[in-house]
Amino acid sequence: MFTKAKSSMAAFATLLAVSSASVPANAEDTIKVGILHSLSGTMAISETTLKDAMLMLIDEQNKKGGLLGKQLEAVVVDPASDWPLFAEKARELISADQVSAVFGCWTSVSRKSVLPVFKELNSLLFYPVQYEGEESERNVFYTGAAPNQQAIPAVDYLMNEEGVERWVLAGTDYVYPRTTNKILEAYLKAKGVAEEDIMINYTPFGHSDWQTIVSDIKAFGSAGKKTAVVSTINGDANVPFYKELGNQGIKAEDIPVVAFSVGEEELAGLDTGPLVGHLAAWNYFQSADTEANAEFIKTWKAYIGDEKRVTNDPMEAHYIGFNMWVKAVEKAGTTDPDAVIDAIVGVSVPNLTGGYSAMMPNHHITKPVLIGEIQADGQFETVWETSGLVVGDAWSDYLPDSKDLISDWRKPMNCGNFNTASGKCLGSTPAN
Amino acid sequence: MIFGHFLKQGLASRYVQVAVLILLAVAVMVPVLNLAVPPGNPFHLPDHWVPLLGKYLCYAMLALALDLVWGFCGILSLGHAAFFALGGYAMGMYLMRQIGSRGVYGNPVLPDFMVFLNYKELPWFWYGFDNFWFAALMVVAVPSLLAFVFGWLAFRSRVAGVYLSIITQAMTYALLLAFFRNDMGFGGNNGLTDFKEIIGFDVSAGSTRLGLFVATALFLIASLVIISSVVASKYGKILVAVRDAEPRTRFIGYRPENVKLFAFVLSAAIAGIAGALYVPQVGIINPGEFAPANSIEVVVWTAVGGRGTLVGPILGAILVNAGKSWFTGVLPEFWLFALGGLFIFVTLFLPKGILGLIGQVKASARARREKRAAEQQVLAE
Amino acid sequence: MTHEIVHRPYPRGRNRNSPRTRAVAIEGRCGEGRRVQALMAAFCAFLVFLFLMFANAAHADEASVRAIISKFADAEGFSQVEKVIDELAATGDPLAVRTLNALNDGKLQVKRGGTVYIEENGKFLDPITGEPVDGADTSGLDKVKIKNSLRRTISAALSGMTLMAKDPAIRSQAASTIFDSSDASQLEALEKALAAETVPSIREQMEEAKASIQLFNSNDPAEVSTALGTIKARGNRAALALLSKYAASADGELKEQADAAISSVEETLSMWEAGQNVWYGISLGSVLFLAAIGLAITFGVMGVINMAHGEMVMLGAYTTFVVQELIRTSAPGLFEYSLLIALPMAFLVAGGVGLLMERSIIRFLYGRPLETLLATWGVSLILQQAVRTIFGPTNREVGNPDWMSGAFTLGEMSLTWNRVWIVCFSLAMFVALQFVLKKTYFGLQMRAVTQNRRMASSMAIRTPWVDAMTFALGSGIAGLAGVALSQIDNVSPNLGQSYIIDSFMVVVFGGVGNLWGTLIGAFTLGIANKFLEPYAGAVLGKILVLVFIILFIQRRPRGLFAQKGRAVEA
Amino acid sequence: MNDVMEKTPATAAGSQHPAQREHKAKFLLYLSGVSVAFDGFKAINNLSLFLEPGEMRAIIGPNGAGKTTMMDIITGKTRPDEGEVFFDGDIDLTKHDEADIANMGIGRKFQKPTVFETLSVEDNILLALAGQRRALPALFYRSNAADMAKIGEILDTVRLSDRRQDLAANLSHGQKQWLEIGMLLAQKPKLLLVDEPVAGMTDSETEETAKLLREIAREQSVVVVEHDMHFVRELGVKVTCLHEGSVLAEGSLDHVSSNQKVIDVYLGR
Repeated sequence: MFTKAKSSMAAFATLLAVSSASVPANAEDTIKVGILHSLSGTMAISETTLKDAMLMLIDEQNKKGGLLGKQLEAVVVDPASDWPLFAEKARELISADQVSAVFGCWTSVSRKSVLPVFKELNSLLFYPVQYEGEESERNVFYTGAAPNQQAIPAVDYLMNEEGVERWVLAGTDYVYPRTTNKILEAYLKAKGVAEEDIMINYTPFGHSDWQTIVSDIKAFGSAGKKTAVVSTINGDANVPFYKELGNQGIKAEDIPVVAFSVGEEELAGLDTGPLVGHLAAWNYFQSADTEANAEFIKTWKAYIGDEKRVTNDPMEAHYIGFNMWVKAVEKAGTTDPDAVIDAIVGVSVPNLTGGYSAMMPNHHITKPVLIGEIQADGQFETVWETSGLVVGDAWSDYLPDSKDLISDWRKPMNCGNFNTASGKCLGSTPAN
Repeated sequence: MIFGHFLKQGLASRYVQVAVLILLAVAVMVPVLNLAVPPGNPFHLPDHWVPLLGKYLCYAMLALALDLVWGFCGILSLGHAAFFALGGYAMGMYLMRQIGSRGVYGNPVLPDFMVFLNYKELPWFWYGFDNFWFAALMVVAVPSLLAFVFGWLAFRSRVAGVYLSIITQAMTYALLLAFFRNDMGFGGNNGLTDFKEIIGFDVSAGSTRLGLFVATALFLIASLVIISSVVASKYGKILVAVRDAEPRTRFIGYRPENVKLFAFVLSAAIAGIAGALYVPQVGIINPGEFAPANSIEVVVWTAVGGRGTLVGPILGAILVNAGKSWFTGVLPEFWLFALGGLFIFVTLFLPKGILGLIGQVKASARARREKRAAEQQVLAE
Repeated sequence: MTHEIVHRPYPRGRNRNSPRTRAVAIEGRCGEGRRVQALMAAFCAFLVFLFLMFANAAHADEASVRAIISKFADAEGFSQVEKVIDELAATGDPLAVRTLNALNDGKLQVKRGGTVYIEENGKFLDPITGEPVDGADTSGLDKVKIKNSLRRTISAALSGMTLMAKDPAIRSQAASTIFDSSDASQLEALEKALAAETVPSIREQMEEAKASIQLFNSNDPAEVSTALGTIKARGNRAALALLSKYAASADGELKEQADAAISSVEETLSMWEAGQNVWYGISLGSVLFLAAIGLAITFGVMGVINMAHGEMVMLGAYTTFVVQELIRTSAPGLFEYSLLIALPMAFLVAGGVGLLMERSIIRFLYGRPLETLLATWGVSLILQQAVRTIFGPTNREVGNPDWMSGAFTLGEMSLTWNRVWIVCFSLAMFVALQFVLKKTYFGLQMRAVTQNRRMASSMAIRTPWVDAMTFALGSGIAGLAGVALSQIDNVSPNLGQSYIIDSFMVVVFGGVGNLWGTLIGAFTLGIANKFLEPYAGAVLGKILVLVFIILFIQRRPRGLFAQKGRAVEA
Repeated sequence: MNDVMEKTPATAAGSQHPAQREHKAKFLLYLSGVSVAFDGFKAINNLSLFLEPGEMRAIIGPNGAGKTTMMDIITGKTRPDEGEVFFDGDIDLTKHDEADIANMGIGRKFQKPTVFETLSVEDNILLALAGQRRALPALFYRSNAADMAKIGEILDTVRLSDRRQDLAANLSHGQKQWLEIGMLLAQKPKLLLVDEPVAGMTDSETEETAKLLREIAREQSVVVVEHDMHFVRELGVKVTCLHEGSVLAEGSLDHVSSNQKVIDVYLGR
């Protein structure tokens, strides 16, 4: 019995030895960048593209001579759309692979899952997707849109340009739509929209039978007031939703739908003919007419080897985030997370829509907001944009519990949720 | 005395003895290799391995629990991850309450997600979860209760075989949908996360991790011994009897529904404990744990290791998950091919799993030995 | 008269100093004449009619329309484009129709300095005649951008111009646009068209459109009251919208009348709504049935728990995608038939994969149903990942042919064509399958094998062959379902996963081994789901249905259509 | 008041009638006017059967005569649509389920031998031994000499002593039949229902089995369903012939086999 136990222990030890030996000996020669996007499971549909975009950006940077005189090395892992696995893989990237920064996550839950890991191991996460806000962490940089960089301008546009008076807030039942709709509801009411002129509807993930809801929307829209749908419907559910809209003959002229989660990538699975004129609010469209964008699209198509592949907003967010990180590392002269966190605030890099985006002290960035209409070719045409850049707001001004909160990760405040009313930094004590 | 005999039965099996010894050794060696061996030494166990190994052991416990009902009672539950997740949620709720005013909104009572979803007060079902022992009770009670109600209904109406499998799947699917709803008050899709401390210890501290790991190993050992004892007792024989010929047991006067129900509830309770140990180690519990695919994966671990062998499922769970960790890091695109291939391979070529294979090899060796001995005897005569 | 127009409750955000105001004023005068004296109206209409005939014949006004159109070339921004549209609308000249349509479709190309072309299939056409322009200067052309509010302006402008179009469908469309918009500026054109209209149904529509304009622009209570009556008689959603809009700003007796009209229309609509719900339920049921029917064969008849069933559906959908891609690249003319071509292909592909599965895996596992569950789950993972590797993880576009697009109305119910066809398709499949099982030799063999394998094989039926073919049939049918589902859902590697649980629920609920059970089960669940949805919401509705199935199985462990007796208990 | 008095004897199944109750008490098993239908097919049609304590009865009849269904009714597996089923005088079997009925002392052997294949012969008998039937106490059961001795006795009776530690799956077909009978004996039933005990047995096994059943019948009542007329003759007991769910003839084997109707529907073919 004892010999058996001993031999298995030896086997275990060998296993450990093998695993630790697999860390390459030349680890010092490259700077490692972690890519944490699902390549399988339900989210692969959106995230695989971002993995490819990151590989392209790293490739391009290496062609330009790398960073701090070293080559960049991408470490790709697959968290398989499994949220605990996101945390496990993040830990592996930081502890075992010793990456200097991680670019990744799509869903809010994946971000929430890895958050404690980044805090504990003090590393950097660049999160490229529009999200619900209500968060500001020292170790995370939010390069996607906060609600005030997407939802509120879109509603303003509909209200002012289209004269919308009646609102359907339709979303998938998860935290991003819930929070966004709550903010919008508060905002609309502040603008004098009556309770009965707002309809809120939630559907499960991957909802595919939209007949009832679309006809409810139709009925809601026949009250004699101009009606619009604000859609926070997520990923997969959009295709059947839009197909049903098209078939039931809801035209953009009558009841426009403005979506916050539908980009070029999602439209690629759809015949957009019947959808022309429906709207999306983003900070980037592939149709943006700038040199930087043309260059980016060209590089992307060449990299992926497919002329039909499209670009989208989260890709631009990675583009901005990655360049910010590069610039901050150059500024700090090291990849040490603390130094980069100090250096990155205020860093400004060109975005793809012809301006510059800057990292703000609350770890959100400045972005222009564009409203685009769906075209028959699956692209968006910008019909409106903010005159200047909008600063990402971590804590919404329209929610009672967060309107007093601000975030500033510079010294001396160094706090992600500072309550201006009580003058205290709430929650966990800030890291030093 | 009576328990002593009960447990002695369980430890009679050679496999169980070996497994208990190995698990004890692991429970000792992991902290030693992690703390006492300096980093850089090839025998050092890196910090990030500790929660990973802990997770494997939790899965092993879940597979063990499934083996009790599937291996010994023929109930193929495709909803066992539901019990695991419910145990996890009970623990998660305790951990959420422990955050207290350290949440981002600084609300001393309400967890963050409730604050931004406009809850004014704590829902009633969150009461009591600030107390560890209450939560610990719920970890066992909630999955057991669900298993009891579900099993009582299903076994009494003699729903069996494939039908039972499919309605267990419906059960976990319904729970999945229900927990996804934000109106349920369990945090919706985001689930429960950002835990701070457990019974006063910082969850992200290395020592807490080691403590949780050792606790998991000990709970796994305890579950193994208990289940092994249950299976070796006369009750275990009735269980097998029900599996082999349910009408026969009924006509000699047993009530198969009660026999099954006890095993099902015990199994659910162990699954719940496994879930509760899992949550502080991985740092999140969300409705994804209820996904029917998760439950099916548990079945695969059990099948790979060897159904009805108790030790096999533990081995299977650890091997498959270690494989998953390795594949998703090294060859991410091929993970599903490998997993799918494994399913097919095991069902076609290893119907009794790895442990069954070992058993077969041994049996044939013994047969050969006996044959040779017999021949020699003949010769000697 | 003009006074009223300024006080329209909803000026629709248009600049009142725009040329539109002038047009409105002119119409107003004409309208006033109509009310003062009916004869005058006829005369007025007649005059304009003559004028238009003349204009059409002689192209006398072409130059002025062309001059306005050329202004598009230098219009900066949406507001200036809108002004040009308004100017065109003011002419009321049908010559502008082609240009406005092109503008609406994003086909109007311009260059600074007054160059305007319509671009169609790479050719550049004259904006008025539609003749190709020889030697068109195509360098530096820009598309005229439009947006939703402009599209509305365009359709309003077009409605006035097309009220007298040759095609009755276009006239009807124009009338209903005016009905929805209550655009007073169209009154004059409407009156003229009304006088000339010969088709009774369109006449009626035009009367309703006129009522809609009167409702918001008339000062005469009697006229408004008549208008209310006309609109109430129309009784649909659009009418309800007008009535609610009117009621919101009305008072006194007219408001009462409007409110009464609203509740009467609502009552009618709510009756239709119940019918609509049944239809939604039937259509959801047909989707469930399609997803489940293949499983009813592989699981229900053969007892194989085929977890890869969903992937067979997915393969069918991807086959449709491939067929459409081939058609797009090599024979675009066949697109309308793409689904018909895809059907046999999908059957063969999914059936082939099913055959392969049966021969290589499942045949070794007969009698071990729970093991087949594991092995087929493995197959499903491999197929999913294979599709992801080959076609990429993103959604693929499967287009709807024209006959699968749009909707028609039945009373106040709106039935979308794709759903109608899917319901028909699922019923046809049921009938065909019943025929195969009950009336063909293969079906006889199949039933013989499933009922008594030993007996069947001793009667010289090649049972392995029958097994393989039955499984292939079930898989092939799943593939057919994939073709249909590609029309309403995502075509992605996850497609199959989203249907597998529902399929099992349907088969188990309906009763294993019984196609009728599957049919009734699917439609029952579909309708139950749709009736629960408005009250409980989509999520809770689905949960309730699942709980119902779990409890139902307790009551009837063998489903809705269980065979009774001792044979099944053995 | 009057009403009730008048109606009672007519409607209620005679349990109130003192004479009938006494009549019932005489029998160990009392089936009267029993009918059951599956999907409209009458499997049992107005069947009456009375079995005295200590009696052994053979039931014969063609396929589909309702033999197995009758056993299902007695053991609580199938509920009759109408009729009375009483055991031991006053126990209404239609109100109890299989486990209850088994514990009252009715044992049943299936047509196809059903034993617990993956348990040893000894464990098979152990589980059947009369006594505690609840699940939880079984967790803490300890094997004891008394039980072991009983098992030994029974295994001797069914001639399986030398296979005591073998898995039941490894027994021959005939041995499985015997093991199943052994399990019935271990239950100590008052009544044994035995369905085709010699199907598929060799001649010598058949003879042994007949001997075994006769031994058993000394202490217990037995109902044997069998096709093998040779075997029935060997048993030498009262015979009931069923046809289409009701009793066609009853009496000694010679009496029954000379009945013209029996010859027509059963023996003649």
